[in-house]
Amino acid sequence: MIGIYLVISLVIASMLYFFRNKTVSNILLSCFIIVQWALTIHAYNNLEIVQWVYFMPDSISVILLIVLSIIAIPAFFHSTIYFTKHPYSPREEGMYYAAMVILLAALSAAYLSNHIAITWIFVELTTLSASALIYHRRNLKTLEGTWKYVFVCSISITLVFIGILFLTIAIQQEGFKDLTYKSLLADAPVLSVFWLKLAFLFIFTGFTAKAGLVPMYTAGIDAKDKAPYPAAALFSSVLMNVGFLGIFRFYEIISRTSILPWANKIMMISGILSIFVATVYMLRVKNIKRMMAYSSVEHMGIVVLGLAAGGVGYFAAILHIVLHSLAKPAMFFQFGQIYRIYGSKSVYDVGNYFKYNITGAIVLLLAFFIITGMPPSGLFISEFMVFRSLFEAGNLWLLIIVLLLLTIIIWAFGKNVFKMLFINPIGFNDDNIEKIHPSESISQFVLFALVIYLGLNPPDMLVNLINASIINLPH
Amino acid sequence: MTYCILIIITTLITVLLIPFLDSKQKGNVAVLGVLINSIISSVIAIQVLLGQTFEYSFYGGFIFGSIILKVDALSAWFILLMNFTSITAILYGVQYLKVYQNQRARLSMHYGSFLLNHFAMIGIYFLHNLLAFLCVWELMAISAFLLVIFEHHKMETIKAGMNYLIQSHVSVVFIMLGIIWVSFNTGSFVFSAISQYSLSVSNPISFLLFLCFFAGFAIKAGFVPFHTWLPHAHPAAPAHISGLMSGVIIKLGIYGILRMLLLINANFLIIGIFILIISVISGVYGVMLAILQHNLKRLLAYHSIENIGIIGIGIGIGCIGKGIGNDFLQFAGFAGALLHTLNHSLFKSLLFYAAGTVYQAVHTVQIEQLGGLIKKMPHTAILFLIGSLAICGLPPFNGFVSEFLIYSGLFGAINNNQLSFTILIISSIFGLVLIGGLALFCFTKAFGIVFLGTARNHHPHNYEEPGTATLFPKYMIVVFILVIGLLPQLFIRVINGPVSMFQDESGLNQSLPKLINTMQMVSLASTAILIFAFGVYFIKKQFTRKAVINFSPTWGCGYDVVSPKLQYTAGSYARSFEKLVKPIINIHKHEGRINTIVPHPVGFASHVSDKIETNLISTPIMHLRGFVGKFTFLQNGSVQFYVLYGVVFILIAITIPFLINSAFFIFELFKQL
Amino acid sequence: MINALCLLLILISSLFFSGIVIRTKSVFSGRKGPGIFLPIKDIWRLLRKGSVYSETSSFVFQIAPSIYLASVLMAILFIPFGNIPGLISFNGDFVFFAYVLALGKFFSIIGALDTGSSFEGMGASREALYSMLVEPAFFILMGSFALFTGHTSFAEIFATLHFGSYISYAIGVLATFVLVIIAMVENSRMPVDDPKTHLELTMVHEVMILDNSGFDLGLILHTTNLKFAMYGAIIANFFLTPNYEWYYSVPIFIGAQFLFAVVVGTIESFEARFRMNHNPQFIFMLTSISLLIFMGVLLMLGKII
Amino acid sequence: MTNILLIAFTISLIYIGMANRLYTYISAIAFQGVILFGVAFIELIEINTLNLILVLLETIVFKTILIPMFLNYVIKRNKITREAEPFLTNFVSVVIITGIILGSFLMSNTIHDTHLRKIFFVVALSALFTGLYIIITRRKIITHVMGFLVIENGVFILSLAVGNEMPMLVNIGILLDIFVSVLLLGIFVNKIGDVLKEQDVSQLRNLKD
Repeated sequence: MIGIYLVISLVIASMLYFFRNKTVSNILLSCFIIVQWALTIHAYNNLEIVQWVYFMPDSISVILLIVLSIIAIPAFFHSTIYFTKHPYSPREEGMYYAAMVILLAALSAAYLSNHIAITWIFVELTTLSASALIYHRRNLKTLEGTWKYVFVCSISITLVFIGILFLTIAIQQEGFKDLTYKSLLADAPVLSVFWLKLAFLFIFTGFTAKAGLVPMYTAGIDAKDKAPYPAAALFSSVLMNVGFLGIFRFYEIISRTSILPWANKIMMISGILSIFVATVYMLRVKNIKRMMAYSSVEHMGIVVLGLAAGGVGYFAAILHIVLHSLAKPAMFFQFGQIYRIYGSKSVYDVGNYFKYNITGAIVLLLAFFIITGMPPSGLFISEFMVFRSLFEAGNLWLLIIVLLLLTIIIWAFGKNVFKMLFINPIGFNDDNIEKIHPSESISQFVLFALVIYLGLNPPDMLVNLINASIINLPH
Repeated sequence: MTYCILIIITTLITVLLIPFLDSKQKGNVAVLGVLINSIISSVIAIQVLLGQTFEYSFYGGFIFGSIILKVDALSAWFILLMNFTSITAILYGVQYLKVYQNQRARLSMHYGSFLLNHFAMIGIYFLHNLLAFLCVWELMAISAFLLVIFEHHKMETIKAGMNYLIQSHVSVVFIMLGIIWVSFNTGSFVFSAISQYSLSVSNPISFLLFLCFFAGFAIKAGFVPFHTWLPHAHPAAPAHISGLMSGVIIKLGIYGILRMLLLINANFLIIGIFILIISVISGVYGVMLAILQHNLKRLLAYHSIENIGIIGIGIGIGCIGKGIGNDFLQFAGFAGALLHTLNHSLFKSLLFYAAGTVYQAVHTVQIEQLGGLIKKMPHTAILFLIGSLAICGLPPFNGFVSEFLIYSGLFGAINNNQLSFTILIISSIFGLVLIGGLALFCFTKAFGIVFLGTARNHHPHNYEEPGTATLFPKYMIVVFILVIGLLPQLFIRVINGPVSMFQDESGLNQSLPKLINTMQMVSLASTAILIFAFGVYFIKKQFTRKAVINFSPTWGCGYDVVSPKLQYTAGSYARSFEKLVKPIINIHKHEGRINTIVPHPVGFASHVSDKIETNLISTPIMHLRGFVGKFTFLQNGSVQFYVLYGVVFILIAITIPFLINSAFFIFELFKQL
Repeated sequence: MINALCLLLILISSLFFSGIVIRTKSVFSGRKGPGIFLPIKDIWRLLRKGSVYSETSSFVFQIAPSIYLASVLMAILFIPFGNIPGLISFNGDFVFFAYVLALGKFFSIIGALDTGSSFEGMGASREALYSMLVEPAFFILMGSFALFTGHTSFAEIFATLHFGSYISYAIGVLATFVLVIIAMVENSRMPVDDPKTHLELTMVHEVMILDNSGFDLGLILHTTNLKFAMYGAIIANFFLTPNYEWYYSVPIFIGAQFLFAVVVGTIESFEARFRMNHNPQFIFMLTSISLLIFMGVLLMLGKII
Repeated sequence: MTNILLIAFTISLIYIGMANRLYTYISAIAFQGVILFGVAFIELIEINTLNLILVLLETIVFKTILIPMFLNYVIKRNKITREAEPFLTNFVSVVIITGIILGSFLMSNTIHDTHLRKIFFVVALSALFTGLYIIITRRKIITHVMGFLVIENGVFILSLAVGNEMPMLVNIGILLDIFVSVLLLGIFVNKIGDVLKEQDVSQLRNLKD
């Protein structure tokens, strides 16, 4: 199935690039959605069955795949809106769609692959397609963003490769050859600690670029800022998830070995630093998109903390990833409407949104409460579990620091959001602003409803999947 | 159970319905929704107070575990007073918001969040599952925030709202810590888990746990030093919301504290002393600052802090009574606290509504600019007067009853065999008296300057008394105020239910009949006052029927050019007090001096700033921001640095262990030497 | 019905009180002085006069004096007579006593503010401040009696109050002193306020009633007398110990009242009025003294050795 | 033999460190390509021919000929000044690079591993960090690319170290190498060259907070 999927999506992508016609492209996109869902369902039904040697859907990948398939729909929907509102040459449009399809396909493949090297290849592929998306608006700024993204990602992907080499060295000592996660998990306990440490260090650092964590989070911010907002929505959700997945899979391996505490320390440091960086820039930035990007960094920090704290934190981390990658895109989609009204990304130029687009304003309000994790937002539940896991792990001080930083973030975030919502903007003439139809906000409402529902009362299917995906971690 | 579903359905329908109606209907629907929910919940509460039990439990899913819906006497009491104030608030609010007819979106948001708020508060009193409790708690906070920022075109309103939002989030954080603590040790979220846990650990630990929860709830209740959000939020909110917040929402904190007292069994003596001290401080500090405020609503906000202090004193001595096994003290304390909770919600909302009416009439609540309103708005003036008398705790109004309960508790307990408590009690008597005196000072100022004399600056347009619809809810409150003031014995009977929850079976209710007798005497005396007053006035009328009455300007000691400028201002009224308290309170003066031969117009202005806020909130935040600001070089836009971060991260991770090892090695070396 | 006796006596002695005070003062200043009944006659004349109301004032100004009087009358009902309780008596009635006086004060203050005159506002502010400062003294005093006797109502306290040891006498003296001064402050007499001064800026109580005239003024003046008599009664109660029959105690009561009046007169003739800004600390001094009393009680009960 | 080659490679790193002109960098990179060819030839002699050919193509054709030419072309086309313009003086660079080599050598000594030939590890690591160092300290974008190429060479050596059992990894390494180089240089030549005349990173510093 995965093979067919990859082929079809490749075909679709190329067709999207060559047939530059609205209806055709819409049909193609819907086809792709169908294929995507077909893949997802197929994967869900054939858990733990190796296909095509290098691919094997397991619980975590299925979870992320489902999230991706959910997000893909509104992403395409809003992309079409984007192209109706901002005219671009058909070539650019085709390029955009093709790149997006490739990105999604590469992500799905990266999720599903059961071989560390294959994962690596597809992650590399995501860099390529993502860079195409970032460079969609062809100007100096986007060029810079693209350049930085590509460069930093290449470095980090190289680091990952080096890490894999170290891992290989480690397993060669024991005379193994197989690099699939299954066998790695099996071999892990006997591997040489030294090489594993190096491997973990390099792989973790490498994947932080995708996952948006300290130290390599930097280029991701520019990417999310410069890409068109539907693409940015994907970047801040499913693309980050692939980084997380890379870390998670290797963490599973590490968790079988004696260096688990060390790895936990590394991850905790990275997590707390990410939250701190997010705080620093939440207080500073006035560019709405960048603000959202930094908030993603904060959430990934929370996730990693949960993972490092262990216990209930494992469950919380996965849940948080899921909820965050449902909630954040909604906010990005909302941003699209804001941009259409005010034609600016700066908080200074945006204001009294409540007056100009009431539905959107409600979405923004909800988005604020949900993304900052205030009850009854689902993110609150996962954060609560993360905090609890920190408490259980005995890192009370860390917990207190995190809570403090999160409070500051809420304050900074709120200040800007409410300014946008209620305070009149300076020098903004509100004649001939475009009326935005409420129907464009439906997808956001749906996503938020999903976040709340999944958080407060996760269905058994989700719970089982999550439990299954953390089965390899120590309990 | 069906009740709860009904409540949920009503809330959903109304909230979803409101945006699609026109402005008038919005209000009516909101009133309807609040009424329905209040009636349903009140029915439950009354049944419970009459001795039935209300407890349901259902499975709340993977996260929450079993959720218990339970109403006991305590929550029943709070539900009742909450419902009453909510009803008056919405009734008055609908009138208050008539001015904003044309802003439909605003109104929808406002009414919607009002209903949500009411719903959340009901939930808070119903739920006995910690996590669910936390959720509705935050829901309440958020909706209250949306209510506060009704006039959201003003920057300071948003600022005040944010301040409130953040502080209530901090309170959530504290409560959450407590919940994590408990659930980590017991693995369950039901309330009873707390008592299990606190039974299983030593006293100091459970005292710490209590402190954790107390901090959370104290922020909501506004105990000093957690009070700083009140003076900002109350003036910013529309009047009926200020009334609601000060009448009901801060009482949620009191409810939480009482609930924790029921659940946690630590050393009640320590807890009592702790609460007593903090409450006396809150009371005195609150009223001291209140006197120096020149903004009527801010003044009232500080008075809320003071009254929370009084309630706290009640709780404190109640706990002490529990601690030293003094039944009367315990009963009087808790009864006083609970009754004062009700009383405060009554007269404070009344005062805020009156202030709101003033605001809508003359578009300012700056005391220094007001005056002589009694001429054109006699009803409002009388209402405010009654509120002031009640809040000063003067007979025959309700404020006196609860304070009297607390006093009699204190005096009853003064004769115990531990010296330290005697000292403590006499000092809290001192504090309470001081609070009373200062309140009197403050409200003579507030009422006298705002409503009496003549206008201190020319009120632009001719305002007038609002219509019956606006006055009706206030008179509703007045009726209650008088009933409690004149017939306290009834309420003592009612309050026996919740209070007896705090008592252990042993010393149950010998003190009740005693107090009821006293209360009968009190009600007698209170009635007597009224009779005397009317009697004397009647005699006067009879006596001076034939006497000649004529009117002339106020006696100006020979200076007969009457001008409003000659009147005593609020500032000068408070001056004598201000001089006394200057050492403890920041008073900023801006004084213009005449330094030329031809004097130019000069002005004088003084305002008081909250010392605790400056030292506890503003300064630390400033430093924190300064510190955080030092790190803004990270995203400096140059790729080299971005790569560098990765390199540094790896290198540090590699080298640190080496360094540590070598350090250990050297350490060992020294050891061997 | 015997409970009404005290009320009756207070009412009677209130008629003479200020007369005696004035007479004492005139004697000390070597004048013959007016008759005892002069003040009462003045009040009676005032009661029958018409009155002039300020145009700025409202109904508050007209009802205030009545409520002021009513509050004092109400307070008097609580005063016991030796072992005979007052008309109304319950646990903690002195709290009610204090608060009902406060009610009267509240109205007199807002009555003053109602005229919108700067002088009366000034007086009101001072009055409010002083009564705020004086209340703690009274409460702590009663608190220490409650501690001493173990009862919390006027009647029971005075019924069981008996002096034994030396400390107790000291306490009694101190308590009397405190009560006397409280009475002076409450009625704004020397040394806190000088009713005979002619400069509005230095008045406290008189300046508040500048605009009252006719019946109201009469009420206010007589209320003052009543207050004096009331405090006199409280002081007298120190000396009415239960074991006397009423025909002994009535003369003692009268004597005490008389003595009190004379003392007031004496103080007023030999004491000069304080500067306004000295008043607060002077009044607060009462609180400290009553704290001393409290300590003394603790000593007597052997709680501090 | 391998060892000599690898030592030569290390020397080339130091040479880059002290180099001034961009052409020197390019020649050094080409030289490294040649060395890699040698090493690969010796190491991978026993693996199947297809892989071998691929590897040799990669080293000789791509690393040694194409990329240097490409770089030359870019420099000429965009009229980039010939100076490398480091932030730090060459002396410091040399010292630091030596330090890097020393450090990785010391680190390799802590490994108690009979299986791995440490020399590979040392050279690879030092190449990696030298490359990173060059990226960090040089001002021009093209020098970033060069630094990246040096890193790639290091990775290639490392993959050789493990490669003789696992040719797949080597191939992937090569894949990465070609792929990224093409991507970077592609962007470079097509776009940045058009938009920016002078390849100064400071002109690509608009995106910041």
